[in-house]
Amino acid sequence: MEPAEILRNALLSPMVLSFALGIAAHFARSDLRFPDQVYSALSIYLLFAIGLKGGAALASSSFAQVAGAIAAGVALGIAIPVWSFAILTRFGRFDAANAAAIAAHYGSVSAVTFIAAIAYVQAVGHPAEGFMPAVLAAMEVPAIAVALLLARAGTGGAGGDWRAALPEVLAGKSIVLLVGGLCVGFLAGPAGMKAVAPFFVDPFQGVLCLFLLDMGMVAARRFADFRQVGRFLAVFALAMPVLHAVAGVWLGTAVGLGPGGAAVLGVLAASASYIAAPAAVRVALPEANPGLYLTASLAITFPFNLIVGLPLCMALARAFAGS
Amino acid sequence: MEPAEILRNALLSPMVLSFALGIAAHFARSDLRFPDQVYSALSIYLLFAIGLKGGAALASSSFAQVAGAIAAGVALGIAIPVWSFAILTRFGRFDAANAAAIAAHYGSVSAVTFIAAIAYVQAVGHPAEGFMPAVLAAMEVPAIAVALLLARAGTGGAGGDWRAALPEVLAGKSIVLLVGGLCVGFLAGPAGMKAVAPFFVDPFQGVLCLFLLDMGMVAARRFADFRQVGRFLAVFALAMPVLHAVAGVWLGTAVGLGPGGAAVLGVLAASASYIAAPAAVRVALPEANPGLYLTASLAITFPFNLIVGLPLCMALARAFAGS
Amino acid sequence: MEPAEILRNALLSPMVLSFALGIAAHFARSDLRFPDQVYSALSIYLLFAIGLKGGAALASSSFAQVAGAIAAGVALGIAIPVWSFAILTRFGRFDAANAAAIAAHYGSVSAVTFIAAIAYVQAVGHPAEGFMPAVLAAMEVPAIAVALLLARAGTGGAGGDWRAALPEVLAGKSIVLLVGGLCVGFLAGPAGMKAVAPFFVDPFQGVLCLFLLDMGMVAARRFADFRQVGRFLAVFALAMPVLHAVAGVWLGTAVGLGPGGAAVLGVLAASASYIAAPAAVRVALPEANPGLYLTASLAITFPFNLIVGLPLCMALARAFAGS
Amino acid sequence: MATALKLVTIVAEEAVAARLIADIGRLGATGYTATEARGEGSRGKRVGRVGEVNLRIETVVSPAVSAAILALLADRYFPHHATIAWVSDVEVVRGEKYI
Amino acid sequence: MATALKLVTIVAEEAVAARLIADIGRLGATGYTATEARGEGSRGKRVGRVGEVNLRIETVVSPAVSAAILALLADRYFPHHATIAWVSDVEVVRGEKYI
Amino acid sequence: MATALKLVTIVAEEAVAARLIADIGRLGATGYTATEARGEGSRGKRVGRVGEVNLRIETVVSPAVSAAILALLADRYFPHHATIAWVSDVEVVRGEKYI
Ligand SMILES: Nc1ncnc2c1ncn2[C@@H]1O[C@H](COP(=O)(O)O)[C@@H](O)[C@H]1O
Ligand SMILES: Nc1ncnc2c1ncn2[C@@H]1O[C@H](COP(=O)(O)O)[C@@H](O)[C@H]1O
Ligand SMILES: Nc1ncnc2c1ncn2[C@@H]1O[C@H](COP(=O)(O)O)[C@@H](O)[C@H]1O
Ligand code: NA
Ligand code: NA
Ligand code: NA
Repeated sequence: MEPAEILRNALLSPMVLSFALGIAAHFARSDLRFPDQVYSALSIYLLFAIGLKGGAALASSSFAQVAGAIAAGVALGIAIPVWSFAILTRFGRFDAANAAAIAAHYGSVSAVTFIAAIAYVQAVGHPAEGFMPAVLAAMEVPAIAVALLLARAGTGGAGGDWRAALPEVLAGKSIVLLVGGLCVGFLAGPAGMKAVAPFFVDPFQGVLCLFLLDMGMVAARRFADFRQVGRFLAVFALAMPVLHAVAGVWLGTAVGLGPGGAAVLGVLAASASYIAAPAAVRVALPEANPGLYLTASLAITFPFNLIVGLPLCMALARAFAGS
Repeated sequence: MEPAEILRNALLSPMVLSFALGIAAHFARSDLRFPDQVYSALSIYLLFAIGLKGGAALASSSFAQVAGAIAAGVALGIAIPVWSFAILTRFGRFDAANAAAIAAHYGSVSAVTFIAAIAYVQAVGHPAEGFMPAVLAAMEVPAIAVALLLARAGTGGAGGDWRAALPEVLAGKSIVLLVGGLCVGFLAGPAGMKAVAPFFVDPFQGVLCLFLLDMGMVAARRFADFRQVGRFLAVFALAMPVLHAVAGVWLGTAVGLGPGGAAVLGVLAASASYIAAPAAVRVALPEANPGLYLTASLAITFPFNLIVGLPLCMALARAFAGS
Repeated sequence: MEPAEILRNALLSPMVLSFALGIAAHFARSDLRFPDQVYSALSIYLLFAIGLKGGAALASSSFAQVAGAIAAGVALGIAIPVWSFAILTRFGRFDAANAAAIAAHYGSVSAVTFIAAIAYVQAVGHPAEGFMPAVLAAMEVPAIAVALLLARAGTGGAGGDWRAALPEVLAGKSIVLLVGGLCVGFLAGPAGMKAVAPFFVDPFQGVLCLFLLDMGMVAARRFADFRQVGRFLAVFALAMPVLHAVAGVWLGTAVGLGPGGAAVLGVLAASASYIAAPAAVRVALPEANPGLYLTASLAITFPFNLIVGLPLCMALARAFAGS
Repeated sequence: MATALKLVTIVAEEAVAARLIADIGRLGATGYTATEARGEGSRGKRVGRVGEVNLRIETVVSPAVSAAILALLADRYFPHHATIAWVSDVEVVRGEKYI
Repeated sequence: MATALKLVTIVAEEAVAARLIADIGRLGATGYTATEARGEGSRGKRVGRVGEVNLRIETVVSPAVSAAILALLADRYFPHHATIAWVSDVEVVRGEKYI
Repeated sequence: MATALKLVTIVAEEAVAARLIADIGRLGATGYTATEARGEGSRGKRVGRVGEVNLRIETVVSPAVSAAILALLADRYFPHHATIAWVSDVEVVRGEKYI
């Protein structure tokens, strides 16, 4: 597939277009409002469905390959918050709480970006390994734990009530649905999955469009906070994903993932959490400012990854794979 | 297909039966209650899905054909409120505000009736042109604008605060979802649509049944307001749709639509809005009585079209087409 | 199919696993919360969908066979509350109100258990007769009426305001959706059903999984009330389903149902209501304690049937059928 | 312009809500506003599932009607149903409409 | 520590809610809290469907702002819209924030 | 028959709601009622999305418990969390249950 076509695929997919429509609806001051409970039902569906599919795929994967990919993911989840925290405190002059909060977000991962990546690499002819949802699940928590420990050190033990926050993250709904879905899919196996595929597999991308339509409106609402973000953080929110994408794709290729899987690992590294991390940070680091970490991850990094990150990681993966 | 079978198809479709079940549930004083947020999620789904399908079809339609159909629709949307307003003020002795409110409803269109029509003409073997959703979108607003201008003239400039109301209608959720869906479907094209068809295309008619089950309960609730409506408006709500159906089917045939498309244009003309128009009228003509315009359009014209209007328009279209 | 495999099918189906995940999520103190309105939308979908499928199947069933199965179901619905009430008052020393409330629950049926049974017998190669949903609908009300009459007799006419409660049960949402769905499905016929199958048939089992995930959390919450239940009722909640299963499967075989249908009738007899019965009992017997009847039916009998009842009934049906 | 009336707020399990609304209408309330609610009290958590749905009903009424509603609640609802009610003083524009 | 302020609660049809919220903001309210509601009053049942959605809006304000809101409601909303409003006295911690 | 108590209403971001409910229980509240809400205040609009969900909690308590809850809110929640609270006087039937 030609680069031009890859880009076209990225920009004119129903998913990206729905996201753009959401942004447009916000600026047209539309009264379109996605009901709150439906929004959370859609997110339950999406998380559980990727868990299920990943679990069924795990059953037929070699242990070595899965272990390698998970190890790569966890390594990124530990390293990213460390260097992000250092950059933010040293060069950005953020205090420990805000730096740790942002570091937690960029170290952790975004499930929606992941889902878009899976659909994208498949559309351009490089489907990712089926067990990648297990990597997604493994990457969600470590970064948050590391960042809260850094905050604790940085504030002399005052901030970062991580002992209270970690159980909450681990029992948070995204982990329960992802890991729970993995277990259910693994135990039920491909035969069990066949019975539920017409609900959890076939309509998946359509549901994602509806979800992204709403995400577009959410992200657009955050655009109003751009001034708060400041120039340093804005550059951070665009540059770090590129750096993390390179690291992720390279590591993915190194542990033996195919081009599709390596690209998805790159996207995971590049993505910033906006479900698990904000929940943990609100509780453990209440003094950190959501106008900073949420706006950066939701209104800058998320659309950037959706539009630029996906084709970039795919191109990197094909380059590294020498194909 | 025989007329008897056409009628059977109209009366015993799961859609009409679900609507009837909703009415029955209301009169059985059932505690069946469709959750509010689910209701609005279903309407988001239905509107966005017809937009998407229409958009994908637009991509492969000739410009001339689409333009002709849209021009016919807009012409109807301008003419219908003018003569409705005249009839209502002159013969019905309604004041300007109420006459304009009712005229806005009958000039604008009902998306749910449209969807039922699309499914119906397909079931009886005369599928409509794929771009018809674009005609639906084009017919929603003009009638409302015309009616508000008439109200303004009729009340000596006092009523009909249309400058405030129009932006609200244009950014109203039904327009945003329809027009937005058209754009997304057009840009994503048939390839993009294939990925989301298992969600937006295949389950569509089933979702519509659930929606109509609820609509039956809503319409039945309005039956209590029949006394308010009065004999004149009741006759209006049954006779005008027939008139508009004839006009719509004839115009549709004239601009070159096939029998299915012409029948659908007839149904659009005959249908009365109950989403976009009420919202605009509540804001711009608050002194108009919803017991009149909502009851007429929702409890009389909507079921009439569902049961009589659909087969009538199909029969007219086949007669005009000389088939 | 081997017994071992039958059991594996029962225990490792996505449905049972989702239910177990719900229980686990509760005990992990997860913040996973299924939105209320989505929960009730899912139950509307499930009830209406089984009604529809049953109605379409009714159209092509012999009257004699259907009548026999319904008669068997109604007989069970009358007998079960009588002997349950006797056992509970005589040996369990429950007062009339509580005994009648529990008897109403065990005489009536659980739609969710029924759905799981239909899916299960199909998975193990013995699909049930398509008209079984009609039997389900017929079994819902009689037991509640009988139990309320028993309460009235038992309390000397004071308790059991059944004249107020029965219309409410009959117009209750589960009856309206089931019976209404049966009518719609019957009148629309297989042709009409084809149009809505991608929504009401194909995704059905997947939706059920999501619903059971939530049911797991609901049941787990009730575990806290175990102490209230007491030893006698706990034994009752495990032993009676076995008794009723035997009676149901035997009667089903006697009236000519195949092994799948007989097994499902056994499951219906064994199941305890937790939608229609609680609603009726709250109104007609407010002095009865929900900590008893709801906990027994929801936290003991429901999971017992899901895990033990299904394979048990199937094994019984195969034994009775001599296959 | 403003009239002193009572605002009665009742949180009740949904199973009895329809009956309760009919009852307060009979006692003289001219209207009510209701929202779905979760809650916790002496009978445990109520989170919107089988047998656990709460409705929060509020009605603006005259002091006399308020007293009648409370008496009815104490008599018929509190003994067996998960219910709580409280009353506060409110001012209403064009209060005659609600008496 | 606590300041005496007014809590104004307005139940209005959703069609006018956006406009109403903008209006009360202009009159000096520093914030509001809104929930979806069903209800029944002189204009019949409102159960959350086409033309029947209610929003329950509450705002903590100073007595002066409260009076201004009520005057606006009586003037512009009550005549044509399904709306009710009531006011009660509340105490708020750090009330200066809401004046 | 009726007892004078306090109704404390708290609107808080959902992220802290579970903790807040536990806290008010520890301070002596015997129950609470909660509804989901949207809102707007000094920290911008909160419309029920990522990081923007509000819960509206109300609890009927004795004056002493009310004071304790307000003190806790001022101390631990107001500084960093999108939260508002107000207190009003209410009468409750069989109020002993809530003290
Ligand atoms: N002290 C309280 N303050 C506010 N709401 C309460 C209180 N106690 C109980 N409730 C509400 O009333 C319902 C029934 O209470 P109970 O009958 O005590 O379980 C609960 O689910 C709560 O929604
Ligand atoms: N007496 C009342 N107490 C509480 N809410 C009311 C009352 N009357 C009306 N309402 C609410 O206000 C809305 C409009 O009332 P109305 O204009 O009288 O139909 C209703 O749908 C109710 O939600
Ligand atoms: N004056 C007010 N009246 C009622 N609710 C308010 C008010 N100010 C704030 N709120 C609510 O409290 C939440 C947090 O407020 P804030 O921290 O000021 O942004 C808002 O989202 C509103 O739901
Ligand atoms: Na990341
Ligand atoms: Na029309
Ligand atoms: Na039973």
